Amino acid sequence: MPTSVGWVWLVVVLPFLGFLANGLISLVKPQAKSAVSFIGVGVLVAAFAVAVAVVAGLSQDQQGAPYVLTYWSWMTVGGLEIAAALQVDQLSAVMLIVVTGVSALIHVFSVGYMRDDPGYPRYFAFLNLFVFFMVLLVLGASFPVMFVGWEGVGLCSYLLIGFWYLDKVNADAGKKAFLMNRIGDFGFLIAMFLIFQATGSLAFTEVFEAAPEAFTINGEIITLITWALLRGGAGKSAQIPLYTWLPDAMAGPTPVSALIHAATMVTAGVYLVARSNILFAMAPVSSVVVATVGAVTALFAATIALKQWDIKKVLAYSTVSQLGYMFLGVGVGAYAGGIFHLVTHAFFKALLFLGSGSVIFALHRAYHATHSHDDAQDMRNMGGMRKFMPWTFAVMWVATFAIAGIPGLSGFFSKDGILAVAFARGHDHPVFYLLWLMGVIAALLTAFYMTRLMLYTFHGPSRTGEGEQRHLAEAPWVMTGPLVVLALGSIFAGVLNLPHVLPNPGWLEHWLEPVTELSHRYWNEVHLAASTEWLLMAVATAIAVAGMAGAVIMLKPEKLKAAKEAPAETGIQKVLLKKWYVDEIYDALIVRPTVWMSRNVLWKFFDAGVIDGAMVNGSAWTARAVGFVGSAVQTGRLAWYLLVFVIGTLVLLRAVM
Amino acid sequence: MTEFLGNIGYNNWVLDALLVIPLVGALAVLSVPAGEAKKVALGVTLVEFLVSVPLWWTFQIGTAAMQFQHAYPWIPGWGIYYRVGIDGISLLMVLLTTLTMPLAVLGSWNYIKDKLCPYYALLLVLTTGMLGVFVALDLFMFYVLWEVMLIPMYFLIGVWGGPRRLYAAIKFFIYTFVGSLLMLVAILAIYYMVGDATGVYSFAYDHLLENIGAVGSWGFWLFGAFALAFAIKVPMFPFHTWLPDAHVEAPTAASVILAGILLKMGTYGFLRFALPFFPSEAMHPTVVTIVVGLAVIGIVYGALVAMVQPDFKKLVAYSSVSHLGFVMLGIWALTQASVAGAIIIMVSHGISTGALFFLAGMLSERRHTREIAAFGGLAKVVPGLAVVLTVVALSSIGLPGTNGFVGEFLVLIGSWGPYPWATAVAATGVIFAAAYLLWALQRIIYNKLDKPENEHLPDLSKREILVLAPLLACILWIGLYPKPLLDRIEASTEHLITTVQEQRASVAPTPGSEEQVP
Amino acid sequence: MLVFNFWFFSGLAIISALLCITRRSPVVSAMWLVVTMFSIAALYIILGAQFIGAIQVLVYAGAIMVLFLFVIMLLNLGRDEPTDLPGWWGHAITFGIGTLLIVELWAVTRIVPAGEVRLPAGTMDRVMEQEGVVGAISSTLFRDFLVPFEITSVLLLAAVVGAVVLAKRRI
Amino acid sequence: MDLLGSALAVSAIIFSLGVAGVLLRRNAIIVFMSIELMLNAVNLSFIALAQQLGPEGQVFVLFVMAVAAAEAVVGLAIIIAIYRHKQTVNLDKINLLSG
Repeated sequence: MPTSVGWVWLVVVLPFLGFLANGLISLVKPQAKSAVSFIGVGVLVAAFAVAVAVVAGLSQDQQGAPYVLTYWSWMTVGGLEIAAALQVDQLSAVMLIVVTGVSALIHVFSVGYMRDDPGYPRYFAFLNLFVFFMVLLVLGASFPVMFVGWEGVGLCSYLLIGFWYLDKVNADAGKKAFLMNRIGDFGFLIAMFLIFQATGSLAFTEVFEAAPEAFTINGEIITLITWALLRGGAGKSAQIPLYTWLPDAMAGPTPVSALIHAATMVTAGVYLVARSNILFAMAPVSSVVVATVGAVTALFAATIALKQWDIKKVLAYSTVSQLGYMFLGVGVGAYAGGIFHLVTHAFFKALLFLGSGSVIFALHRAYHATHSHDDAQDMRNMGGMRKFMPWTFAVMWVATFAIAGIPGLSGFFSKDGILAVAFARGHDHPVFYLLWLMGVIAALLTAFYMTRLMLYTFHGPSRTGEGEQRHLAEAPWVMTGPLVVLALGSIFAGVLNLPHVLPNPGWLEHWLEPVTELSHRYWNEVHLAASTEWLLMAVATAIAVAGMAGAVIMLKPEKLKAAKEAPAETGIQKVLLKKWYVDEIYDALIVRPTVWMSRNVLWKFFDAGVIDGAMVNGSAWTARAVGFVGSAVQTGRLAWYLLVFVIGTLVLLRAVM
Repeated sequence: MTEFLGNIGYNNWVLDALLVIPLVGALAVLSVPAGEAKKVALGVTLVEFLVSVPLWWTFQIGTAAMQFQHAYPWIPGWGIYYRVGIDGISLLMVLLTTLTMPLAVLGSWNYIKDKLCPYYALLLVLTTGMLGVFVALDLFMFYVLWEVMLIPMYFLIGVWGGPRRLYAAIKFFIYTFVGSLLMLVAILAIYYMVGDATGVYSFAYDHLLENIGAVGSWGFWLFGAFALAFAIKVPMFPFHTWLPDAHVEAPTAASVILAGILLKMGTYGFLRFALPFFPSEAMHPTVVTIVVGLAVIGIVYGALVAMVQPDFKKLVAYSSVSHLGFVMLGIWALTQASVAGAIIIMVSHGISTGALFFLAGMLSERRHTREIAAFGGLAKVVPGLAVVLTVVALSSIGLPGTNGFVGEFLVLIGSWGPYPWATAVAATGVIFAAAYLLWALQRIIYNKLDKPENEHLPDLSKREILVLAPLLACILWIGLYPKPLLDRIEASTEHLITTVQEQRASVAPTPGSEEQVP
Repeated sequence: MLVFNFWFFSGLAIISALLCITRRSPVVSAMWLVVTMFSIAALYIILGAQFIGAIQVLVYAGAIMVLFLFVIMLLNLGRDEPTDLPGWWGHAITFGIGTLLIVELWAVTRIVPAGEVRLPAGTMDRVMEQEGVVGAISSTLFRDFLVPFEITSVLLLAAVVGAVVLAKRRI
Repeated sequence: MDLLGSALAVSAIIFSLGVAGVLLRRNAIIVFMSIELMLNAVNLSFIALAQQLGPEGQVFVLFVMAVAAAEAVVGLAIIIAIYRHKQTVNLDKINLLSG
């Protein structure tokens, strides 16, 4: 084993130490902001450096077998053996770099974004804790260890969404996120139980090795397992039907949305499917379900994104939609493709979120200076921001081109890779053509709503108030710096995995080979003629351009009114704005009935009424009633007592004789 | 260290000392002025704890035999002996008890303001009772101590409790008493039946266990009596209504002890007596259906009802119903993992729920109410308390890395084999647990700080930190490295499972005949 | 002669007991009770328990009855009061129960002690000849029943204290 | 000459008279006297049986007398105490026991 791989525990421990230190500071001496920045960012940079070293060590190694580093025995009972162990292999390496890298950049950005917040140390403590759990998630060598990270990131997401906890909406959003995740985690748990029962182990290496013998292809068990895993993944990665928490999660600070709800945590579901690729490959039905869920989510979320006014909500639905692409990718067997889109998405979506954060930051500062209470996130209050924020404006356009799929940028290659495989699978079963079509339509919508976002925010006349405009300014360098780095990533990350028709194709695919090859024999090889591939790329380009052009032609930022004066929406626009009323439907069908039933039926009627009232206190009342009747005999007259006593004695005498 | 312990004959007197020290302490507490009572009580419980700690190391891992065992005649004419000994399961329960007691004393420090001497004396008597239940190896002694522990608890609730304390105390007492009287009848029945069959009339655990075959067809009734007594104590689903009342009215320390230790006696009783004595009855398909069904109903039902409680203590009380459902499921699944998990939950529920009750007590000390709606936004005012409350709540939710997860995970993964459907339903408990605790958490420490009374509450005092710190340490320790605990109970659980399986095979009628019964 | 005496005193005891419970005035009742006590003492002597007979006279006829009379006088109950006797139905019930009781008790006396626990005839007379009337009792009392005897003394002490506490106006 | 059976019969009759007295009378003092009658009746049977069963019977009579004395003392004291409160010794008027 290369020495540097042995250092991997440092990547886990460093953020945790940061959490401890910052947590302590937040309780003891919350005003020590410089120390917090130093520790918070420092541990992340160090962790990133170690991660790079670890991956470098791994890349020199030609074996391809994963390294499992066991530290201690966690749960060992009977046949169950779960070790606290980390696993370093090609897949976790990619994730490790993305997680620590993007995290480090976002930590730097946060130093500027959060500098005036009274909860500064608490913020960095939570952020460090999040990185700790995220790293644990990607490095865990078994399902339970991964689950630790899995739940842990959910916890941090909960804490950070509700960061400004004094507002009930934020606290609600945090709770909603945690609960939705828990619903998914239920599936994860069930999957673990099934896997353990079938293979007798929960460690990745052992499970995947045993899988071909333990399961029959398309068998009942494997299908159940993969459905349960999908449920877990859908919860974490905000797929239908568990996606509604993610847009609400935008209640947290914007860098948090960038880090947790765009770049890293929400991709855990994709990672889970990619990690368990052999299981999904052995259950083709489940794979189709994964792909369908992904495609439907991609399309559905994109429609909602069309009509949102909150800049972060647009990005949130865009994230849901892009995650749908990743699910589509891993669902059609393009595991490397899914991971590739995960990587590029981490760059351009983090960039979009941070850029929007930068805009919000500027607007918020302006409103703060004039004591206005307007919504700093509503695009109707923006417009013309390019004048004030040239850097942000530039990098945001880069990211928009990337996500829309303009050729040459990273998003084009990753999205095209997924769609190409989906199209090629159509050869096996026509349903994949449908999925492909949905992906293409979603791509069209993506290009449209992203251009809409850019137009409304940066172009046209400024709809910010006169007084505020004087206070609008570009963000400080700690914030723009990370933006530029991410922009470079958004542009060039595409070279990681170029299409087969270009030179040096499929580097990432090749790198991930040791992990994905387990499932190769269960999938038909993807055959796509070069001409078809070119054609698909041309279609994708046309779609992207059409979407963007459509937006430019159809939307008139000049006619938009500020949020206060805007007319109410009607018809389909309102339905879209209200997100197809899914939240309301869930509330009416699930949340309210459950609470109502718990309160009125289970508690007040059944618990207090039937069990406690009728049965417990009922028996007590019966005893009292008997006593009451019996006490009539107790007249208090001695003569009566004596008479009864004597008669009793007579009867006893009779009895003994 | 071991040498020193050997020189002073630690293993020979430790259990006796654990039972005697609190009693002596109780007398001492009664004889000092009221102002000194808590200090003396704290000293006694600390000594008790320190005496018990070396058990952890002198306990021999890897054997299921009862250790530190010895007996003195009590009423030898009737075969009644003072007979004590512990195995891995008792060991954890004993240590949990001795750890909880000093904290309970510290937690009552300012909360109890009148009749101090009797209060602390009762706490100490309670300690002896509880430890006695866990170490007794004589069924008569077990029964006596089981009742002994009831009396101090009755007074603790009835004298120092809340407004409805008498109702709660009497309900608690009578409810528990009904069950334990049935158990007494069952114990006597076993005593006579085994005595008649073997000619040796003795209440000794081993003797009765070896010859339990003598009860023949009475097994079902006797098992039923034991099971009812323990099920009430646990409490299992339909027998749980004494618990919320008792918890709500009891003073903080009593709530902690009630949740932390007393409830465990029910499950301990199942592990120690009901299952090994009556394996074929306990594992009869009908019984299994009932017990597992009730356990699962308890999990979901407890969680749903907890969700809508306006009173924080009541919420925690119902959450206990839910958690103890996991324990019952684990015990009945009878696999290594599930039984070990059940025991871990017993310990970790004691720690987490104990801490939750401490926190509830601290909140109500500050605000003189337990209504969740009376709080809000406390994280801003009392950040330390908020952090601790969050961590403890998360451990109760079963977040991986905390003690709650280890137990629940082991129970669920162990129970999946025998009862997949029940386990699947039980696993939904993790969702509901998150729902009720997070909702409560939000309404207490998050949301708007809109009540002026809440704006100037003091944060945790040093004493309160001292109470909570050991519990937090245990939460993380058991969550991250439960191996030492698992090691100590492994042999015992394995022994239990094999005993039950073997007995079941030997006692049960010839295979096949059971299936013929419609 | 002995038999005659026995029946004479038995009759006297029964008749005086009957009068004791039927006289209206407590003083008269007490007087008849004294007669009963004396008759029973005589029966004791006839039955060969001379010592107990003497004690009966001393303790009952002497001490206890004096106490009764003393209390009656203290409470001034000697004067005529409306009768406390119930009507005819009360008499009827009492008569019925009393008769039933006599019948049942008589039936009980039919259960004679088993032969093996009985002493040979005349044993008691022989013992009394050898040890004297008191000696026969004392050897049993102070050897076999020493502890109960001592406890009785404590009981009496407790009774004295109790009586003082109860009867005093204020302590 | 065996007077045992006759003595027991007499004892039974006196005992029954005692019981009848207790039932018949409301005057506490007379009820008390009736109780003394019953005790004496029992003593008589003890003495009668002592002839055949040994001197323990006589010893028991001594104990009964001691207890009777104690009982009389305490009982009469109670009557005095009650009289002081209620100005009566009629049991029907003393109904502290009624719930």
